[in-house]
Amino acid sequence: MTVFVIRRFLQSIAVLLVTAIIVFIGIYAIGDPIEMLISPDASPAERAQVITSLGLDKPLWQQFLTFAWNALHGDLGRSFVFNRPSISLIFERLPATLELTLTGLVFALVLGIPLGLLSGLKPNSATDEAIMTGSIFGFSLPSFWQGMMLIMIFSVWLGWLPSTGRGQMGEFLGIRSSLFTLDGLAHLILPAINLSLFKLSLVIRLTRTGVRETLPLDFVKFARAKGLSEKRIVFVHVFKSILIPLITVVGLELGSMLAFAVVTETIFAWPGIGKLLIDSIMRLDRPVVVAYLLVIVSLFIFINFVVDILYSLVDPRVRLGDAQ
Amino acid sequence: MNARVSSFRDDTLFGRLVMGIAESPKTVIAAIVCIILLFAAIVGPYLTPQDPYDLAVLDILDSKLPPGSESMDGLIYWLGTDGQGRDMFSAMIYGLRTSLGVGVFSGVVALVVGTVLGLIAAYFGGRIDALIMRIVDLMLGFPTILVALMLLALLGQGLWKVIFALILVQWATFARAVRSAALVEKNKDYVEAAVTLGISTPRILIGHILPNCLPPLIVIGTLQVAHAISAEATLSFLGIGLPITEPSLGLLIANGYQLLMSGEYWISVYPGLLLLVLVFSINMVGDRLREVLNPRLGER
Amino acid sequence: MTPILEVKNLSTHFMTRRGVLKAVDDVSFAVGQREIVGLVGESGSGKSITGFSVLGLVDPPGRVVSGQILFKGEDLLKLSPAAMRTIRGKRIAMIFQDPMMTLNPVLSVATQMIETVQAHDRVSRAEARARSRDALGLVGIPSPEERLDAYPHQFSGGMRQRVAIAIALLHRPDLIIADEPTTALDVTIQSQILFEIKRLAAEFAMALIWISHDLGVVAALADRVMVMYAGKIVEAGQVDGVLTEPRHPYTSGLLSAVPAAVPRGEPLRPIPGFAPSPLSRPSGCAFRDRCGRATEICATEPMLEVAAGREFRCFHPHFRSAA
Amino acid sequence: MTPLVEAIDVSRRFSRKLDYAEKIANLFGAGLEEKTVHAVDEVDLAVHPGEVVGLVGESGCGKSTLGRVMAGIMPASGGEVRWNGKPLTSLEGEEKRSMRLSAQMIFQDPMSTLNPRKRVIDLIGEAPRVHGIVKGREVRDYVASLAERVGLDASYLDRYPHQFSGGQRQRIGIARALAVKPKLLVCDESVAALDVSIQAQILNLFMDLKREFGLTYLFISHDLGVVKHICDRVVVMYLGRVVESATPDELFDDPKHPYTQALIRELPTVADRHRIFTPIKGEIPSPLHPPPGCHFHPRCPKAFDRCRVERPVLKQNAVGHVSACHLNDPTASETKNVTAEPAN
Amino acid sequence: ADLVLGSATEPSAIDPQFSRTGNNQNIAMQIFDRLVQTDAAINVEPALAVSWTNVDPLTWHVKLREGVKFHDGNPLTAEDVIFSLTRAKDIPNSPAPFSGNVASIDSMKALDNQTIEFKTKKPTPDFMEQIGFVYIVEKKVAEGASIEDFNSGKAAIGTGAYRFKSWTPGDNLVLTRNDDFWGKKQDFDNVTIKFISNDASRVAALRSGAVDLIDAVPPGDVKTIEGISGLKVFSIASARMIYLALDSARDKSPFITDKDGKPLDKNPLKDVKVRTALSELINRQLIIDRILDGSAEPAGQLVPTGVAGNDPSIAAPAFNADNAKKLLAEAGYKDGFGITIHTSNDRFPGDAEVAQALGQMFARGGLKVNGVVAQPYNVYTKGASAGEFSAFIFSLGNSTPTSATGLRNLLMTANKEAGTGSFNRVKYSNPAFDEMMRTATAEFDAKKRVELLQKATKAVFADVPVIPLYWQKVHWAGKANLSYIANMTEDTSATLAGLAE
Ligand SMILES: Nc1ncnc2c1ncn2[C@@H]1O[C@H](COP(=O)(O)OP(=O)(O)OP(=O)(O)O)[C@@H](O)[C@H]1O
Ligand SMILES: Nc1ncnc2c1ncn2[C@@H]1O[C@H](COP(=O)(O)OP(=O)(O)OP(=O)(O)O)[C@@H](O)[C@H]1O
Ligand SMILES: [Mg+2]
Ligand SMILES: [Mg+2]
Repeated sequence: MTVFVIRRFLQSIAVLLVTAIIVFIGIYAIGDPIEMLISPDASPAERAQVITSLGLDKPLWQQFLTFAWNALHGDLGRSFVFNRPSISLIFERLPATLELTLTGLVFALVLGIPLGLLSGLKPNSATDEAIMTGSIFGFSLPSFWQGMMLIMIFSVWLGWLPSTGRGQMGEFLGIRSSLFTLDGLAHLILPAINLSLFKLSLVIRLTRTGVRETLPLDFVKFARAKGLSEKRIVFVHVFKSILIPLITVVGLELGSMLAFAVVTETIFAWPGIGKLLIDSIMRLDRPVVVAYLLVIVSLFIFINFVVDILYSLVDPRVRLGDAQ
Repeated sequence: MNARVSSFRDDTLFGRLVMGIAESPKTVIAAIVCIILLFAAIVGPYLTPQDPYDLAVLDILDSKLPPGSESMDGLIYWLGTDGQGRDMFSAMIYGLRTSLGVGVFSGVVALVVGTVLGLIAAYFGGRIDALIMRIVDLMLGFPTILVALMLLALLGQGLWKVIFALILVQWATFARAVRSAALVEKNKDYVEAAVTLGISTPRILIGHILPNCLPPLIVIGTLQVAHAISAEATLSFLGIGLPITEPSLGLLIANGYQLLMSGEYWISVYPGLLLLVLVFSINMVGDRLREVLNPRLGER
Repeated sequence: MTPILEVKNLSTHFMTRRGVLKAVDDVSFAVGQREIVGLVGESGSGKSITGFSVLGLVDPPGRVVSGQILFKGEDLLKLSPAAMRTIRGKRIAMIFQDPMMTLNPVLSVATQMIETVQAHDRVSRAEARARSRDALGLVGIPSPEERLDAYPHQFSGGMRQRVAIAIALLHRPDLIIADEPTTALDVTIQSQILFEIKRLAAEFAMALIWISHDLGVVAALADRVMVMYAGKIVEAGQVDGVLTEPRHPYTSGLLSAVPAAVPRGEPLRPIPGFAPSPLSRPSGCAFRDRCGRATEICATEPMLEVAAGREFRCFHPHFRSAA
Repeated sequence: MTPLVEAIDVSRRFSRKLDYAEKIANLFGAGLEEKTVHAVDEVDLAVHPGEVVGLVGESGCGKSTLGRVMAGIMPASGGEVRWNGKPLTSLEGEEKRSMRLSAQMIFQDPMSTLNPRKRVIDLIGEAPRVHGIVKGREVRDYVASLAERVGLDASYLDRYPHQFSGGQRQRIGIARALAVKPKLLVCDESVAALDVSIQAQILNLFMDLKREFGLTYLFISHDLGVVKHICDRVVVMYLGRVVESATPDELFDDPKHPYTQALIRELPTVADRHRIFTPIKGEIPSPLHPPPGCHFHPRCPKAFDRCRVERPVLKQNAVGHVSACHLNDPTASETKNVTAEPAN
Repeated sequence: ADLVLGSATEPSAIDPQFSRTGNNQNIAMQIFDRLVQTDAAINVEPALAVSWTNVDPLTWHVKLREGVKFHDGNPLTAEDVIFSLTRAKDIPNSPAPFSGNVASIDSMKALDNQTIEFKTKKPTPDFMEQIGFVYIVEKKVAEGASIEDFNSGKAAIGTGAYRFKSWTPGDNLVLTRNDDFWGKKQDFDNVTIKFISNDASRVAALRSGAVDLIDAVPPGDVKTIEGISGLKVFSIASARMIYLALDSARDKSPFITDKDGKPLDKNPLKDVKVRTALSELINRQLIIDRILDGSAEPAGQLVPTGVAGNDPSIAAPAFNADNAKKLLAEAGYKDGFGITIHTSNDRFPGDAEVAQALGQMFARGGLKVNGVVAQPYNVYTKGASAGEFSAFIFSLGNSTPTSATGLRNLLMTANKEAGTGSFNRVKYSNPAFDEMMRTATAEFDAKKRVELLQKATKAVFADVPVIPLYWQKVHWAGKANLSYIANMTEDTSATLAGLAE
């Protein structure tokens, strides 16, 4: 166990190091942060002052070493734009994104799995056709377009739901979240749908495929021969067998939803990290981009770690250390 | 004996696929649509009344004309024009070409790369697995936008760079998906049997394990093509995609979507519909392929 | 004695792309209460499919196309799915042929056993578990309590088979269809299982259809034996009769193919030729191409002859004199 | 003569390593422990060219595992396997490849060893094609002829495994192994699922191949009748160890080990109808916790104190007949009557 | 009444001196005040300073407004002003500091509570325009306060029309009315500023009633919004000039080719005739009508009418293809040459579209347009500053009362020491113009200064240093019961909004 954790940990450090290096070089290649930060009528003297104060006058490798040294001491640098520790900027906005992402994910799973099962159990029926056709809409149009349509339909024309911002927050068990107020929920619905439409389709399709592939297997037949109810066969025998691809995808998608909530957050003016990220990239606010990536990559590492554990829980054949 | 053998010659994999598609009318339609669209994309330049990429033939005087309008030089814009005075029909055919190219090509390359790496990771395990999977973690963490922007800055603008960026961000998804499926498959006895028969590792990976990992892969793959097309659109929407003078379907949609509300619907809606039809038919065919490829389901 | 299971003119066909495959073709038989019936025959002759047909578990594209399956007088083919479910596992249990594929690899043995108990009886989990453990013990799984929580792939082939048998025994059903249940077991375990099965069958008044290739086991266990060939039952009768004085040439061919029939090391005597492909069976007696006694008349379908507790389909049966 | 394949003191352990989840659980005091199964426990076994060695034994006693190890599919965890006198671990490159092909295994569980997405023609034909045994165009004929030899109709070649009956699948497995022209065949319950006629046909085929090409067999089976018929030597295993080895005549006429005796007693034959089974009593030991001393002692009617503590070693009883039982140990024979438990 | 304002930009900090960029100032101007402020046409108005006198070329006396109170009730004193102006140059890590604004101060002294005496390092005629725009904070509060103290509101104590209530970065900022405000009483009790960066979403938010007023209305939506009853648009042509910069200083230019796309070893853009020709090939009005939906005024110089320095005699160059072709022929490019136009695509509305339209027009004029390359601003500026482009589109927003700053930064010869030409990306150099600018900026007499600036403008634009395209119109839109003062400086602030009569 310890060996394993240490190994993963060292690997992760390497990954994070590489991430930081790529970002440093990448941002350097993209452009000059000064150009983005400075006011349009700044004098050369002001410019020089800013460059020195942000440490951008030093060679890149030196900037990197300074960063790495500070990072080792738990300091991921201060945002050029906000002059605040980039990590606190990220953690300040992470809850909003988590809330959105998790809601979207739950939405995708809670709706996607039953629909997928339904359509997999009754292949080629009208229900199946309807579900499968419907699910295509979920991913055939770019999500910015879908988001705009949601706003147009539900906010502008029907006036049912608010279209921007995060809404009121409530507190429950010490967690502040907009999930706990009606107003907050109302604000959450549209962006969560927007974010989850693609995943929803994916979950539906994966579930359906899994069901279709699993149903003809002998153990399902044996389960029937044991007189199990169809419900148990579907929800235990079939479902557990299709969990592996589902878990993989959910793990992947949870991460990617987090990482790519950018579009949704921009359109719905959701105060999350996606928005912060795109702004930071566009303004070349390197410390924030680096810190963000370190956080997200760590998150991916963690999610994949959990997914690996789940694999071995779900399918006992995986990761069976058989040799001594 | 030989006569009997040859009577089953049509029963090749390809034959199966064709038969399988032919048996489902809606898939036939979808396949035909796919082929038509593919054809249109390939011979596009010969079909369109205008070369929408040639600035010299565009005229802003013709911009934002509604469908059916007549241009200054007598041409009818059946689907209207965009903000630059491009004939929407021509722009869509050209855009289809780009979108299909970007979506399918990046999807396929990412699929191949991801699949190979995922299989290798699952099969060999240990350090190789760790290395590949950590790279996957890293790639998954990198936002498409940042990757695209870096490539744009490093390599400049262009179709191939966008494709490259999309490959870079997509392969990891495939790798992870394949690995998870292959982890289960590699422990199955048929793999052992193949090893016993002295079949080389690449062959086992590709010829034995992979086919059994295909179902989720095809689902993700067909979806990913759609995803790549919209990702390209999103990149273009964010201004880091294709050259603006050579709009893809996604870019057309992105350019037009702000105008939806002001009544100039055609700039966004028609390319949107085309994209929908395209993705729809690709997925129909993909779904059917998956069923046909499964011997237990195909036999019907 | 009223039979507990009566199958009448059962035909199960697979509608494949290359034509109709008649896996079970007009099969009729009856199993009495407490009766142990052995079902032997050519591999691929439709034994397993017959079993699946009884339980209504034929996979598409297969379908029971005609016939009746009367279980205690009730036609199973007419039952609603819900009613059928109360019969499966509870009143009729089946042990599948391929032990690895029948157990769900991702569920522990305990789960798979407990769910079977709870599917039919309202009992607590703990009680279901206790029953499962006892059943495992019954089929000779060592330290059953511990093994209960293992997963199928951690068992050897024979152990998996025993688990499947244990699952079938959980409800003490009226009828067990056992599809080659002891093929993977060594004789000591086999003896133990046969012993238990026989005891349980007597004790709980179970009837048994025992599908097997091992004529020795069938001889030892069964009261009656049925011989299948190419989708049809070609001979049936008391064990003593069929295995000592076979009427049908296929049966006699089988008997002379066992290793014990020739001296050690000598070539064995298989029945010459191949079974016809089930897709293109010739009309008439399917065995005629391989039969030394075949004549012109064998090109027509032989009728079922019933005489002195023996049934067979042959124009040229062996009789004591002829054997 | 050097044996074709030889196991020297071979062991194979399966340790079920704890996975992360369990390890994490352990941090919270779940107390899960690593379990080790000694599937094969210090076995010596030599198979000479052209010989047919039968391997019988209880289910789960490690026959398949030993077969796998000897066929070079599974590495041994202890001891050494020699192929033509050379340790398997020392083989490299071409030598290794040719050894690999020369030792083929017919697996016990036919369905799971057949790739569900491959057709029979590919299942059987792939290996000979990639190894250049036949050329692309001839594959179908080659496969068809193999199929015929194992009694499969050539019209089945384009089907998928799930479309076959159990016995048919087993025959596909046999044809597949034969397709690469091996020298050693490890037949793991290869004929158990076959009806006796096909079984006879396959056994004849095996014997023909032995005669024609000097094929060597390690024949794992529960069916003592078959074993008796075709084997030159029979090895009896119990819980990972070899307990007896002799020629079939010796073994069947004069079994020395109580387990062998039980096996032979329980062998059902067609002649024996409606018999009363008398299973061996006693707890069947678990390979996870093998009993100390002689593994068989908990079920042995003749067990005595020494059996519970001391592992019996293989001793020669007659020429070519060895067994591992304290009863056959002359030094112990005096005490045996004294301490033997009353047979139950 | 309350106001909910949807804003495209958001501040990076509440500290008013942290960054001089517009997004921060928009917020700062509601909470804090400056010594002077500008009206809609960028004319200087007294704010915290009521009067200022130029005692001698190096000495200024500034009189503060009486009775001004900070939000915490303390009165504004000269000390606070001196503190603020000192603080302005050493805000740590400020990305856009005010240090330039206070660079000319040599010393400061409070003559009394309400009067300050400034000494400058050298004669500085526009002294008030420099220091006047620095926000005044309260010494007692701001001394030693960190950026977090401002963000949390602890130090966000100003004299402005609104009090700071809360800020949720990325989401909203809440203000309440300051009833003790020295100026005009505000109409709104509470103001919520929602940050909605996406244009379409912002418009949708207005249309769905989620916000009352929005800024940066996309030109394409103006007509639609005007057509919706209950909504109203407020527009003005801003002082932001959009121009096409030409690589006119170098002998070879990277994206200039011959007709066949092969690099040209001459740079036609060096020739003023060519530059004039290019300018005349552009149909500015057509671009404005078709691409920008009318949201611009054609430009022929840096600042529009109304801003000091504008020379009414310079009209926007008229579209004249024939003359342009003639000029090209005279310059020796009868058959044209190849050119690539670079542009940003996220900097101002329609930037990429305009570039394409320019491409079309050049192509029609006989040039070979090799491409129109649009890049995000961050990538684009780097290339533009590094001289990687030949013809590229940029904008310059003028937020000072005269054109002096703009002219100095954009067109004077680049010189670090002198602080001139900091945005002169094409390294244009015109010594005569430089000299005229130097005289103009040294002139204390305001009227004369403007005249000198006009003269310099006239002289330099005759040389076509850049091709001015248009001044962008900016729009705000709101509910019909609101009023908003559309302003050239593009400020979005609740102080500019009110209830319509
Ligand atoms: N899913 C299927 N599709 C097509 N044919 C099938 C299918 N399942 C079984 N068959 C065919 O049906 C016939 C009867 O099969 P069945 O499994 O009943 O044989 P069996 O008598 O049990 O043989 P064995 O003793 O070898 O198990 C075989 O010819 C087999 O090929
Ligand atoms: N992959 C594995 N992981 C853990 N234990 C295993 C594994 N494979 C086999 N075993 C264990 O090793 C022992 C020997 O198994 P093996 O398959 O060799 O038995 P066998 O003699 O072939 O039995 P059978 O006659 O039932 O096939 C069994 O106890 C089994 O549980
Ligand atoms: Mg069967
Ligand atoms: Mg085995």
